[in-house]
Amino acid sequence: MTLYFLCLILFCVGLYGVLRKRNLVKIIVGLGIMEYAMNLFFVLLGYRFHGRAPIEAKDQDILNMVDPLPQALVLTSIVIGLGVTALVISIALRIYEKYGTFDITKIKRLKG
Amino acid sequence: MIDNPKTGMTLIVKTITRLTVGLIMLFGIYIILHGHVSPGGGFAGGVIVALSFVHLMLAFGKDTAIARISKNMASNLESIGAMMFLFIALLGFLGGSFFLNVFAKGSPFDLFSAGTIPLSNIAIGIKVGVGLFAIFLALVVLERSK
Amino acid sequence: MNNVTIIPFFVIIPLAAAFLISLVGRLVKRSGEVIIFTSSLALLGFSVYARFLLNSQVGKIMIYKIGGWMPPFGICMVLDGLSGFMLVTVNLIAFFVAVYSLSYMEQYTDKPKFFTLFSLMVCGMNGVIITGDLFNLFVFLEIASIASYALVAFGTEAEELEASFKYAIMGSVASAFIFIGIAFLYSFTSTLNMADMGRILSYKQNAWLIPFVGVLFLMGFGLKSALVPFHAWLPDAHPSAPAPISAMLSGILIKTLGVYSLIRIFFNIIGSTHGYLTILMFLGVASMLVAVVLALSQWDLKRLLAYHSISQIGYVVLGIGLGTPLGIFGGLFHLFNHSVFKSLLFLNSGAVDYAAGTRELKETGGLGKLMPVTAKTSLIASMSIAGIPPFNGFFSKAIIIIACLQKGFFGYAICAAIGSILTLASFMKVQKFVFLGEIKEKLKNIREVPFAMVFSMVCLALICVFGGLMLMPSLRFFLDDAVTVILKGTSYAGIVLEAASRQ
Amino acid sequence: MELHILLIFMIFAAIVAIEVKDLLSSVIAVGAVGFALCLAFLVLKAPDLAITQLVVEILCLIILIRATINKDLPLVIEGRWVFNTVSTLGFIAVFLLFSWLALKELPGFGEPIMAVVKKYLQEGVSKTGAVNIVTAVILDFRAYDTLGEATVLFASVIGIMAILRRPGRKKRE
Repeated sequence: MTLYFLCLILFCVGLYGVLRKRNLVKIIVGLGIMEYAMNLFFVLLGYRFHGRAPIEAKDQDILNMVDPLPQALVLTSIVIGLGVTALVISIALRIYEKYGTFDITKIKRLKG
Repeated sequence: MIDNPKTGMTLIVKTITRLTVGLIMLFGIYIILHGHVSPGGGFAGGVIVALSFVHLMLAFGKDTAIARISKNMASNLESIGAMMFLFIALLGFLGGSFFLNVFAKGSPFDLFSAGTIPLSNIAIGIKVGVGLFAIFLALVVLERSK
Repeated sequence: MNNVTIIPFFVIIPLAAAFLISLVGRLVKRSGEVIIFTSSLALLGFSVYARFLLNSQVGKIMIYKIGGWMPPFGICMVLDGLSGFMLVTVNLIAFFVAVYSLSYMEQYTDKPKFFTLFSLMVCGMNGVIITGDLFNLFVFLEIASIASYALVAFGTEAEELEASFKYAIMGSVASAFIFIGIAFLYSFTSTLNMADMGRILSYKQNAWLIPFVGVLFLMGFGLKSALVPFHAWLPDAHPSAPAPISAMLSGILIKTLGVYSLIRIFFNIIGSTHGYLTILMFLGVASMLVAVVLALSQWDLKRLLAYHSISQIGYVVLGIGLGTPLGIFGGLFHLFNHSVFKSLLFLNSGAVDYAAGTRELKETGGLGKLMPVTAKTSLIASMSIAGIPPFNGFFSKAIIIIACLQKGFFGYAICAAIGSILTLASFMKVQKFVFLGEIKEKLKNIREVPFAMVFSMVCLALICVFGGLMLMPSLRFFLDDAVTVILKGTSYAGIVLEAASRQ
Repeated sequence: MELHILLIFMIFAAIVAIEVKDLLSSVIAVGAVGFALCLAFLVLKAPDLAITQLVVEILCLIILIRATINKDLPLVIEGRWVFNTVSTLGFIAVFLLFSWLALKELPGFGEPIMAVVKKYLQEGVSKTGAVNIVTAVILDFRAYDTLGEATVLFASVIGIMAILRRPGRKKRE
């Protein structure tokens, strides 16, 4: 419960960065933090006390594993996050090439 | 290293890289192949393979890396990897359903087991490895050509 | 191999097309064009066929179990009245836009990449529509979004890159909210299948969780569909894209990713309560009025159209938010009509841009004589969007207004009428400045656009003219079945699970 | 307990990453968050995720550092956005308040319901042959998701190559 809440605070730190920072790299960093937080949140939801990693072993009981489904979904989500981050970085680099700055206030459309 | 692309980094870095880059790539391939019996899988292994190329490029400059795999070739290989995965999915129709695991499952804990899963891992590994390398190459080429 | 085998091909075809184009597009000349034309034609054929096939099914629902796993354990695809309706809409517009872009994209370099991304976008939208699994919906939503971020920046000019950056950031924030919402729902119900989730939610008690998740989804999908408090990215992103992509984005992307997903989740999974419907109606009316007022002061043709997209989405959301059969019917009908005429308008603006090289209203004029087809089709589309009687826009707007009156929301009905009048005003401005008046000196020697572009515009204009025929009893099943799915609400769960065990 | 420490460390590192003036420091701080996340995955018994997160983090850091190095490092000027900042903070406060209320109704930490998943655990090995249940889920039970995931990466690779190509338009004649 406290862990979930801390995780959402981390999410909000990222959200704050995305919404309020005036620098393209800072915005990307904020986005990355949001992605970390949401991945961690989902994995936290699947943790089980005294559980073990969801890999079968010959001499172990089957049913005391942690929930493997959130892990599978978060694997997907990490890759999606990587794709988005790389795409956004490449856009930011092209913008830098055009304007010579990462500062939003000097780029006309991104104001406001 | 950005100022002088021909030479790359210092001799120490180059020597270490020469020793380790093969090992890193081998480790990536190991992770891809053992995805169904141990942690890891196509994505993690693919990223490690991509990192081995990136490692090479950072140490020796981009020409050395491009000599091994060019951007067009990377792009084509990626499409082939994606097609392979789709093809594995379509193989399921042999058994009657999209994405059905049609092959024999074999015995658990073996390397050759789990039907189509290792094949999918290989397809994803190829795709991710060359795809991410293509991204990196495109970004570096952009920086150079300014 | 039975009837339901058709369903996965809505994803397989565009996916295979995308992979093939990126592989052979550079090597074989013109292969990209051939593949994109064939695949989008096939998709259109398949979607119409699937829609008719649906009529012969028990309960008008088709389930495809991927990998043969039963629904709560594997992913299933669900084709019901609503998905069938959306599939036909998406693939219809995608086909005409694909034909149009065969000629239009000559202005840009590297056409194979464009067609690859276009195919991926269509794949993402089809995937969102037919999936029956909540996380799968998220994945395909991301495919469509990422392809569209890249397509917005396809021209690689400064303003396109900026618009794309803004769009990508807003879109990713929206995705993050949706993901958190899915995480909450998964933890609460321990399933990801939409039907199973609906079943569990219907008996599990909670006070704050579902409203909170509802707000998360409302923010997420509201951002994707650009409802008014979340609309800031759209007027930049849609005009910056190449014209065919603007048509796709405004015509179908915001509806598929935004409105359709919103409907599916709010009506079929969470269950629509009075509170959600009120919020939806309020957002709808706000979008309708705010955006149309902003549109009046625009001088860039595509930017003006983009503001109208927000405004028209407002009508759709208002209709659906009413929650009555007639209101939902009007909302969905308007969704279809708006896809057609807004795509047509963006294609027109692309044609003007292609021929005249500008889309500033102050720099054009008198193009009507030089580009007769573009002028006439654009007149038809303008009258449709403004709700002039014989065209399709009139019927859907009239139905929404009548539904408002029926339920006693006189204020909303008046707002809808005012919005319609303001729309008419702003499109009279477009007609006056672009197609009527004196020809500017430097635009003297422009010609009508190539055949492929003319073909798409004429076909879409014909759909605008005859769109009202969909109200005829023999064709009404197309909309009626979609309305039925929404009205059945959370009994969706029972229907899907029952059909899954049967098929 | 170690999770609490890791999370608090991550929050501090994230705040540093957001607030520090120098871009390179910011990127390195976000790297710290990423590696802490990797450790958290290990503690949470998710080795697959830990490996993936680690390598993805390395790649992201290399790309981000190359993007920011040798570039001007402008001081991020702020000050006249007081109203906006306050309203953003207000929104975040409301968000956190309601999320607190909603979180109370979730099953407690460490006790997931695992209704559907039970079947994966029981039949995963016999039905798919894969010992690693996460792999069994992503490549068999939910392989369609993985196709989508591969497609996302494919889309972003093609998108990046499209964005970075030049020239973007042919010259008008």
